[in-house]
Amino acid sequence: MSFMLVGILSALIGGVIVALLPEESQKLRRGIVLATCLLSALSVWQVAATIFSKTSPLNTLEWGIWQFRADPLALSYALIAGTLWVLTAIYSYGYMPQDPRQRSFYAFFLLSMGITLGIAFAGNLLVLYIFYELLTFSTYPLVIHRRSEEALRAGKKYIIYSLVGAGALLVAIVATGFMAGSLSFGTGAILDQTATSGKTVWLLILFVIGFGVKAALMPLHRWLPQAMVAPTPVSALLHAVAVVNAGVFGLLRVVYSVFGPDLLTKLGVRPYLLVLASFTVLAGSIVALRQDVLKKRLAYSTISQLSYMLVGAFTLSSFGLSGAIFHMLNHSIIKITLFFCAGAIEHNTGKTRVSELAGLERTLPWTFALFGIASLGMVGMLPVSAFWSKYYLMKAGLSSGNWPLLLVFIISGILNACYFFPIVIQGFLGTGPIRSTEGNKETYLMLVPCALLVVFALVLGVYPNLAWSYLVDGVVGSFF
Amino acid sequence: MKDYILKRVVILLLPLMQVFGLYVIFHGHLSPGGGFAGGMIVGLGLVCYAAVYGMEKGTDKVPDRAATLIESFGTLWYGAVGLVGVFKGTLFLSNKATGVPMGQPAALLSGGWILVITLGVGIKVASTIVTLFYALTEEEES
Amino acid sequence: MKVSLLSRLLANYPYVAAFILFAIGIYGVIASSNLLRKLLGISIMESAIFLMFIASGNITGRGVPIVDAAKESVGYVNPLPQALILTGIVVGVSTTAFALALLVKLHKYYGTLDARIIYDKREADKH
Amino acid sequence: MIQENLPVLLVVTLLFTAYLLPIFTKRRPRIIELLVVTVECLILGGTLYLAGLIARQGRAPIIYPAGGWPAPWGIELSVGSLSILFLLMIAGVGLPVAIFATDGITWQLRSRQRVAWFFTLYLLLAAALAGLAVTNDLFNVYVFVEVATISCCALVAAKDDPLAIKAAFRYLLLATVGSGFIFAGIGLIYLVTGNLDMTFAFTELSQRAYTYPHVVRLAISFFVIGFGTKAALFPLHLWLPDAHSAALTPASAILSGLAVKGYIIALAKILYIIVGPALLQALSIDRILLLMGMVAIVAGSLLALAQDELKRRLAYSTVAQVGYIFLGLGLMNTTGLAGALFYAASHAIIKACLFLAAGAIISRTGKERVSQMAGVGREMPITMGIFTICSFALMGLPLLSGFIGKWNLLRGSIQAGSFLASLVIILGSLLCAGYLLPVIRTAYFVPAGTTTTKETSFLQISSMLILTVFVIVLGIAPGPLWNLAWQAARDLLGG
Repeated sequence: MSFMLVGILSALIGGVIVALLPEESQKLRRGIVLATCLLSALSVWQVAATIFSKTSPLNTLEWGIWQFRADPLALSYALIAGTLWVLTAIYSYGYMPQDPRQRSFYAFFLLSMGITLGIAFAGNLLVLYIFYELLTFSTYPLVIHRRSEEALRAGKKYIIYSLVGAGALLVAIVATGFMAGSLSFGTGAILDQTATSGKTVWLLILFVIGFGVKAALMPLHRWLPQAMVAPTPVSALLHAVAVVNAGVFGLLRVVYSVFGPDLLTKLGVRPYLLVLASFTVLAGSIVALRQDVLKKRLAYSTISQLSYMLVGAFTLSSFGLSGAIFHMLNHSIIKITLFFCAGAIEHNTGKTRVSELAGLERTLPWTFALFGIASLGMVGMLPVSAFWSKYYLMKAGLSSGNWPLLLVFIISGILNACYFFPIVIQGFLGTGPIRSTEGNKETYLMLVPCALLVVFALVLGVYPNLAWSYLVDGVVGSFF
Repeated sequence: MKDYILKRVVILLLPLMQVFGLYVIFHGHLSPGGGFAGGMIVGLGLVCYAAVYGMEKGTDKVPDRAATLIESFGTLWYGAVGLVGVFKGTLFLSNKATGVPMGQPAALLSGGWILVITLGVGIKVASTIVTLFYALTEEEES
Repeated sequence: MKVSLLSRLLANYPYVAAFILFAIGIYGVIASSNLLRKLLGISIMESAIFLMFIASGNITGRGVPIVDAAKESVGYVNPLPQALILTGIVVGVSTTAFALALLVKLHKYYGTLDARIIYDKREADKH
Repeated sequence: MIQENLPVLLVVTLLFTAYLLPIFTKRRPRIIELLVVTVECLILGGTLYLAGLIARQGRAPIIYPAGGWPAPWGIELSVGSLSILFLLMIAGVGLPVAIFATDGITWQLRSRQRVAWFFTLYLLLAAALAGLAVTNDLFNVYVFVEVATISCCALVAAKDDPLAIKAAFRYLLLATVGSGFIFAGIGLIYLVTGNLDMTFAFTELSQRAYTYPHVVRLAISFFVIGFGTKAALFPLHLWLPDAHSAALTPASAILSGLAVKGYIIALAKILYIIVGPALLQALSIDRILLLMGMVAIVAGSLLALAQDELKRRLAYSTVAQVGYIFLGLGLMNTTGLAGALFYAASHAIIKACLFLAAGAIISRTGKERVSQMAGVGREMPITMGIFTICSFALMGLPLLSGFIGKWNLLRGSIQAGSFLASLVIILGSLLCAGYLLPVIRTAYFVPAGTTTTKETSFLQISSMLILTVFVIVLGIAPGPLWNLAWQAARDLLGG
């Protein structure tokens, strides 16, 4: 039995067990959740260890149509998701204890984990589609967890966007199967490298719509800011890490495993794809400037940052791909920290708007400190790791002769600073009406995951090779 | 209904209708007609009786439940004759192959199972007509 | 051309009659709001089809399909359509009977057989 | 003895039992119910045995001349993969629905006598559908279609209330017009070919069709109109929503699930066996079927969206799903046709189960409208769970049986080069999500006041569970049934 399956199945089974437990048995549930998360994450690490130790460069599993495949690209997504899920579980123990619907929350939390790993390890387009579609339905109850009017409306929007995307994806997959005769990911691309007809372009458009919805590619992004009504662990995990990265991961698969860089170059679609992604980078940042609700600001920042990765992927160069992969890792770590901090602020003070944050550093010193460091990272400053990924993305822009991309990244970086620093400045220096005298209200359960993540981001910033030499080189090596 | 002429005429015609109906049923394999036509005539005779003499007298002669049971019985009869072929090791609705005496052509007792099956059809049709009539009038009266 | 069309129609008069009957039947179903008349229309339609089917079995100049040595020379008309139409008539009878039973019930519930009035009453019941 | 006669015995057993039941009107309904369930089990067993027999014979159809008279003189039964597929549908859906019906039908019908009649009609319908599956004779098709139609109408009328009677009459009226068209079509085919046996009619027709192209076209359009009326193809669906929503729950399930499919299978037989794929394409009938299917999918789904009554919504959904099957019939390639046949089977199971679940919900909680469903997820967790799984299957979510059908329809439409058809398939799925997800959402996630458990009885739950298990198993391991559908499509297309 492969550890891939252990990772997927243990989370799924754990989810079912949690669903069957009564609402009251909170301690048992917490134990099971943490244990299954850890088991899944460790299995993913185990798979990663065998792959990156070069003992076996590829790990596949096949049972009828059920093909699974652990290549470096799959692992880059699985490692991020698996590890962050454990931390989110710990964080949620601090965030959720008063919630009346924890059974449903944790059941779907675990199911989503298994499904996310399924997306990562999918060995062909059909399996990828199956898990991609399931992810929509397993995360829907998490999005509408509060059951308020607003939440239900957001959930409806989420479902509509996702289903439309999935529909486009299904047509694309069927057409791929018809054109190529196979759906399995291999060392090369699935599609015939000489199929440069109009049909291929339509196919690409369908794929981009299909995965673009989850990757919040503008104009398919509208569900994401609304989905921020979900509890913060959900927003953090699903809407900064798992769901949106599923879209990016899917597009990476499409670009490198289905079409292949050569075919895309021949089709001449690269400029259009780059313009689309660059537009999202800038527009997302600009809209983020105008958001007062902290989580929505983070959501638009996510939309913008996701397209950084897409720009990298669409340059079709090895620098771009390495930048994209590394940015996926860095963005996940940093954005989830930001969300965790925002959640902590909301949980402890009830404040959700940027304009209300003035002076809150006195009540939540550690939270704001961590938020500050993470913001630095998001803007792209040393010594936080995201500097390196942005550096490589720019390098990709230059080396592939698309110098305007450089401009896009620089402008976006400035915009990032414009919407992140005011938050931190407000928190530390603002003299708002509230000067709390209650002292420190932070809880370890929520603080420790953030701290761990920030430390990790800093370590990666100082020694990028830690991830680079294994993960990024592995992925790039498998496609170039 | 107090119409004297109608009652007399029906009582005179009824035996003729029944006998003619039976004749049509029994000569189904020799001449035009057969189970459906003959059964129809027999059934309509009974309907005439019930219509003219009133439902109560009609149901006295042929009770509703009896008509229903006979109706089922007619169909089962047909099915059973068909199944004879199956039990004899040949095909469903087989005639000669089941070993039934075929008789002289153009004689009344000829054609193997055809006569038997026609009888079943006649029974079924006659009783169906009666039940239909009962069903329709019953609904109207209640 | 006109003459030849007419003569063709005359030669195929049973089919023409069948089509006219069919049209009358359809008209009855569509035009009348009385459910009983609709039912009658359907019966007429069925008769049209019976007529067409039976006419298809006819071969001019041939005899009744009863084995008879005297008629061996002229041959017989096709008996199959007649046998089939007999079944068709049976089916028609059962449909009509069932529809009549339903009509009786409908009349019991609504006191009328006019489709429009029934519709109005149903709408009134809903609100 | 039994083995050689199995094709005819399946039909005869059902008919025989149907007429046996009135004898038990005065007895306890339990006897009748037991008899019906036993017979349904026998039919299932017989069909499975027959399927094995055909598989062992290299999938060649079994030809059975009734009364020993070979075609074209006698009536011929022909049991091939298509027949087996449809027989499996009849038995596989008929049995659970019968089990469901045994519970509570006496109470709903308010008299013992009517229970016997209800099951008589139920078995008659099953017998007629089985007859449609196995017959190879055009006139037989007509007779079985009529028996099926009358039993359907009577099943609707069995719930003796004004709405049901009105719906039944409307159904009968339109269905009889449909029968008229079918009969006329058969007459025209007979005029042209002089044969009623499908195989012989095909040989004759392929030679003569080009001499009488208008007559053949007329006959085909009569068939499409006639069977389209009975199968509720979009502009001809007017009777369906009333009839299927007004009927008793088991009747709705069997009508929406099976009866509609029976007519489609019969139409497929006539179009593909008698007319033949080549002629269909030459007369561009396939394009028309494709177009009508697409219109039906979109229009049926939109109409379903507008309904607030749960059973009406499901009924309109049937109109849309029938569109999928017609679309598949018009694709003219093996993948698409097999997809349509598989879709028909899976829709039969899913829609039957949805109607059963909806009926259970309505009878237990009294909530007939989607907007009232709040709290049902807590009141009837198992039933609602089943409803949810079947809804997901109908939407075409992966791992459930609906997906396999849709997937292959999509493959077929892309193979046929019809991008529009593939878009419509996806649009239909999305609209399906649009009209089914709100039910689930309201039932589970809209807060309701205090709720008490009102879960339905064990028998009803187990019957629905059987169907749900079919849905899941067919979704995960479609292998055997898919092979059957593929073989049936190959037979029909003459590959």
